[in-house]
Amino acid sequence: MNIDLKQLRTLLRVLEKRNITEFEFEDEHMRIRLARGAGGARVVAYEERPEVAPAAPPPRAAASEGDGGTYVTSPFVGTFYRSPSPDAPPFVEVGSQIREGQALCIIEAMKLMNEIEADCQGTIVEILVENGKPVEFGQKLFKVRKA
Amino acid sequence: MNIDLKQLRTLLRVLEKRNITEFEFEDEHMRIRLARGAGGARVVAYEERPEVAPAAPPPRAAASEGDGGTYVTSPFVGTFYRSPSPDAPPFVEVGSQIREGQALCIIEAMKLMNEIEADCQGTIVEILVENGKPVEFGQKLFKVRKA
Amino acid sequence: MFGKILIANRGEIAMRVLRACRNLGIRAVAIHSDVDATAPHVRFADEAVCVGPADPRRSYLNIPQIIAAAEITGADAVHPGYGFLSENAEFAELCRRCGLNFIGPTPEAMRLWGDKVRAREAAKRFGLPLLPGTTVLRDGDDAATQAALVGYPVILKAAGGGGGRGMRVVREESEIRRAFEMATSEAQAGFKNPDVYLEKFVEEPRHIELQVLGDSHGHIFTFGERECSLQRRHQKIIEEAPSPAMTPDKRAELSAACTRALVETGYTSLGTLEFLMDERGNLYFMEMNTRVQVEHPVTELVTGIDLVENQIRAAAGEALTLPSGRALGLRGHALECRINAEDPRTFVPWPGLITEYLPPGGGGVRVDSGVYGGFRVPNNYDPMLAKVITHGATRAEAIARMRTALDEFIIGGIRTNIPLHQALLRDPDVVAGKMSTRTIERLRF
Amino acid sequence: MFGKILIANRGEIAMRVLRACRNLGIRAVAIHSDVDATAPHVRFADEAVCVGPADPRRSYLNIPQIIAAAEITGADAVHPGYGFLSENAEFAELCRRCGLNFIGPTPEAMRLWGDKVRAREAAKRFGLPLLPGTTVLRDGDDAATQAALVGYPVILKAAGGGGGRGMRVVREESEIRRAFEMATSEAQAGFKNPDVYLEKFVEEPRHIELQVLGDSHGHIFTFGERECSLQRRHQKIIEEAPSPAMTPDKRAELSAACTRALVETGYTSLGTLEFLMDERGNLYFMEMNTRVQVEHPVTELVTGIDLVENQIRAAAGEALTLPSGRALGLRGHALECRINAEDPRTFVPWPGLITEYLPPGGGGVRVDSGVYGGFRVPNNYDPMLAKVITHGATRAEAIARMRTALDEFIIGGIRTNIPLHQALLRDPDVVAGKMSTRTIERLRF
Repeated sequence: MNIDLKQLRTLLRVLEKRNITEFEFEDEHMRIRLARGAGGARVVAYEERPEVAPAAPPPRAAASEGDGGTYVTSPFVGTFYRSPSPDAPPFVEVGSQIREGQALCIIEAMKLMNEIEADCQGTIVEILVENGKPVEFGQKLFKVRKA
Repeated sequence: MNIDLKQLRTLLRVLEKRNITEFEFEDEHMRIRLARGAGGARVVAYEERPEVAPAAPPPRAAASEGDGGTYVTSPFVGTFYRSPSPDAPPFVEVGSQIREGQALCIIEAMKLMNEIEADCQGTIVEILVENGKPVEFGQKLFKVRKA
Repeated sequence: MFGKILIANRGEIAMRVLRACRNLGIRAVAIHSDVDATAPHVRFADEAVCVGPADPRRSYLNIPQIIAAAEITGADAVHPGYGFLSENAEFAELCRRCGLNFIGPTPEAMRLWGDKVRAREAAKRFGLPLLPGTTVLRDGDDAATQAALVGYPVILKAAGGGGGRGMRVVREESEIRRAFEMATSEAQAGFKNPDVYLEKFVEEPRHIELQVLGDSHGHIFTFGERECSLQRRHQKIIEEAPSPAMTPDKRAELSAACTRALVETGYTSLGTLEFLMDERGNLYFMEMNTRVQVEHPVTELVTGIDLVENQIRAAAGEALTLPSGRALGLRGHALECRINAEDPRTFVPWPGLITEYLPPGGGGVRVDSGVYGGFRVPNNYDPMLAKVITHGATRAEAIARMRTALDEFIIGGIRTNIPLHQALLRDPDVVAGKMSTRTIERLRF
Repeated sequence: MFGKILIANRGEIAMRVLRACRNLGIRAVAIHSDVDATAPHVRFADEAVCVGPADPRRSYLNIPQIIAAAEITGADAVHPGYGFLSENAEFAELCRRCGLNFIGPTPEAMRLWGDKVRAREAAKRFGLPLLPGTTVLRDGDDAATQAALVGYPVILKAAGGGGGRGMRVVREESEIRRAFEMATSEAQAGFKNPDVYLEKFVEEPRHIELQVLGDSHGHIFTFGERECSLQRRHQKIIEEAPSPAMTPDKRAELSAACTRALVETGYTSLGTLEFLMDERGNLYFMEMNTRVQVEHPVTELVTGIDLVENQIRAAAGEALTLPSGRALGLRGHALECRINAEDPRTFVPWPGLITEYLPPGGGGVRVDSGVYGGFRVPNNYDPMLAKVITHGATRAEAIARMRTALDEFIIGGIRTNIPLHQALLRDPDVVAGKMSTRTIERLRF
């Protein structure tokens, strides 16, 4: 149930370049409709097809910009863990160099351990949630300086 | 039930000159308490003595300033008449020169005809209420250019 | 029925009367002072007339202006609400002389019940229970003699007044003469009437009152009691119906006694007989209010009867047919909290701009409000902003709903007494229904 | 009883459930999408968890996120409200597997009553009256044969759906095959289920529904009917209780029949059986909703029973003791107007910033609202902002109070359907209680 933001961004860039003002796409997984006006692109309708057992790829944390830094935010509601198991060392520390696709933390939800991967390259500036604490959707987890 | 504004103004001027900051006065008709601060005089309490049959002097309309003119406003709720009786000519017309104490109109309330007097000298610029129409407290009746 | 009613009041009670007019299909005229030009009752009325400046003596109490406002708008009746001119027999009389229907009892009934000594005498004549007490006292010596007969503690009261002014508790004979002199001068200063009488003083009384309604066809209806023991400085804060201290038998007995008294005196409008209940549950008549009461909604909720609409019907000469006394079938329990613009601990009034306003909602919650977000509460009038009234199948349910409602109520920009209400509804004595008029002074929160 | 309930919804119904939790002393967790961070249910809940972005498929319908929110907050039960996941048997099942109490019926009951064809079969088995009709149609020829037996006009309906999608009225045989094809593909597109059946079509039906409640101890309670005939595009706009078209005998008969059916199938929660009433007053079972209904407050007002609190009690395993059927003693009449953010004539949704908001108050007026002044109504969800519910001793009184309340309701900055409600309450047919589901389409104002 996660929209692929990277793919969407690429799509928007293409539409912009070609000066396309409306776009519709539908396949067995999703339906998307976009309209672009003076104010830039706007998603008009976005409807995912219900799937019985979604074979989701490992989630990428969405990076959001704000107050001078880039943040890795939680794509899930759940419990935040900094290491893969209680005795293991944390995935990352402040100062760690990270590359795209690298595991940063685990969010446990419904007894499932979801590894959260970085979607950019850079350095961890701050870790914003304590180990073992609950997090909600969109909550800032890490502050990152992009490389 | 009308405070004598002229008397009050005189009182305020006297207090100002003498730099009096508080003033109380009481007689069988009224009780008044004034306090003056940086922002000028302020009436703190004003209490009229109930009277069975108030022998009120003819009411003076209060003049209020606003949007570049001076207005004569109604001290009463009632019906506005421009002339003393249906066949008589109006008290004033646009352009009439008025002097202090001159009758400007009648406000009828509770079957009583109350003559409204001017409280300044000047010229009638505009008549703002139609003959025979109801008026409320504070409603603008005449626009006046002060002499 | 009337075609147009002038509402000679402001705030929530003006809104209350306005709603009754709407529901009955009657046009409504609001009056207002100049600082109230944007008040809710002005916004919602069919017509509005400014009758004077902020000072209530020159606007809401300004009889000639108000009658003139009725004349210019063609109103055929005046509803006085509570406070202001509602118990002014001269105003009622003047309305009558000007051909306006005053929505209230006759001036004669207002005079009878408005004078505490005459009211006590009438009550005695018609068999209502009275606290041991006296008529007007001649002097300090008379006071001492009478107090000895009644037994200390006693309370001295002004014959012409109310609201706590001129009242003095005396616990022993050595204090009585000096207390009499002070009560007399307070009565003179406060009510222009030096008459003082005395009564047996009850240390921890409950305040119980009976809602009645008469019409001009000789009918008297009683709608059960309210308990208003939770008071601060003699002003009611929380009221409820029925009283946890009453029983059906006691209610029936009280209703029958009051009905007799009012049938005899020919009462023709809405009224409330106030009683004091001592620690043993005995009831004593205190006074009668000849107008709609702030706390009337709790009775409306448990009886399902619209008191203000019926008050208007009675004033218009209709013969009412309503359940009364034992036939009422009281349903559930209702509670009212008066929300005042004041500091919840010191009770200092707190007028000002309401920056945000969101009244509570949901089931069993009624809000009667006289303000809105963006309204500036003037400092010239009563600090009551709104009333929250909750109804439940039981007292516990009404309390639970009131707690929920108070937690929801958002009033930004000024202080209110909501924290006092929240503390009262957590107090074990209040929750258990064991209140007296002295509960609030002992509350710490 | 539960210690903490997660409310898997938004808007006024989230507020409704929240109030029930407060009154029962249960802590409440709100969930919300990121655009709803300042919504009222978030402000008033004890805790709130953001579960996804504005798109409801990724937030309010996002099952894993919602269950995770219950886990991290330690909630022991989930209330689904209406809409969203409230009739999703898989969600109910998953809650059960995760050790969460789903406040609703069993997944089995949800599946039985959620499938219109199975529900019709069950209703038939237990003796509920049904419109002449069929099970799933094989093809166009089958449709033609069956329609001839039932008699034209007929209506084709999707077995898996509701809300008007996949419905088609057919008035003569020449249209039936083409209509069947279209209904089938609409059903496939709308509900992923091409099954279609047909029924006798009633030209001017009334919509009548019965409120029921079961507990896990085998009790079934019925709380009388509601009439919801005033609909626009198959969506209810004004509802009332009781129905002007019902009689005590008819109500008792319907209640007894429904009680039998639900005792037999072992129903254990709140539910509503919807019926169509033809021009001669015959009732026909249409479907059952296995959740709380938008219009439940009208039943609460005439019965004095809090349906949501009792739904929660039943889910917690309590054995309920409530009046039911003939023992109810319905009191007065109640009306509900759904206030939507939409153009009152075109029904185009009108989300946006609410610049001023002042709900109506006073006696007999209940407001269940999901917005406030300064809140931006998102364009992602249902346009319903609030419900105004009025109660009166008679239908006329409830209507008068509703008119007064609607005139008072201030919602600035967006368009609402208040003018439509005002027009409906002036319509002579509506005032006389003569409505059908087609009244609104003929209204001009």
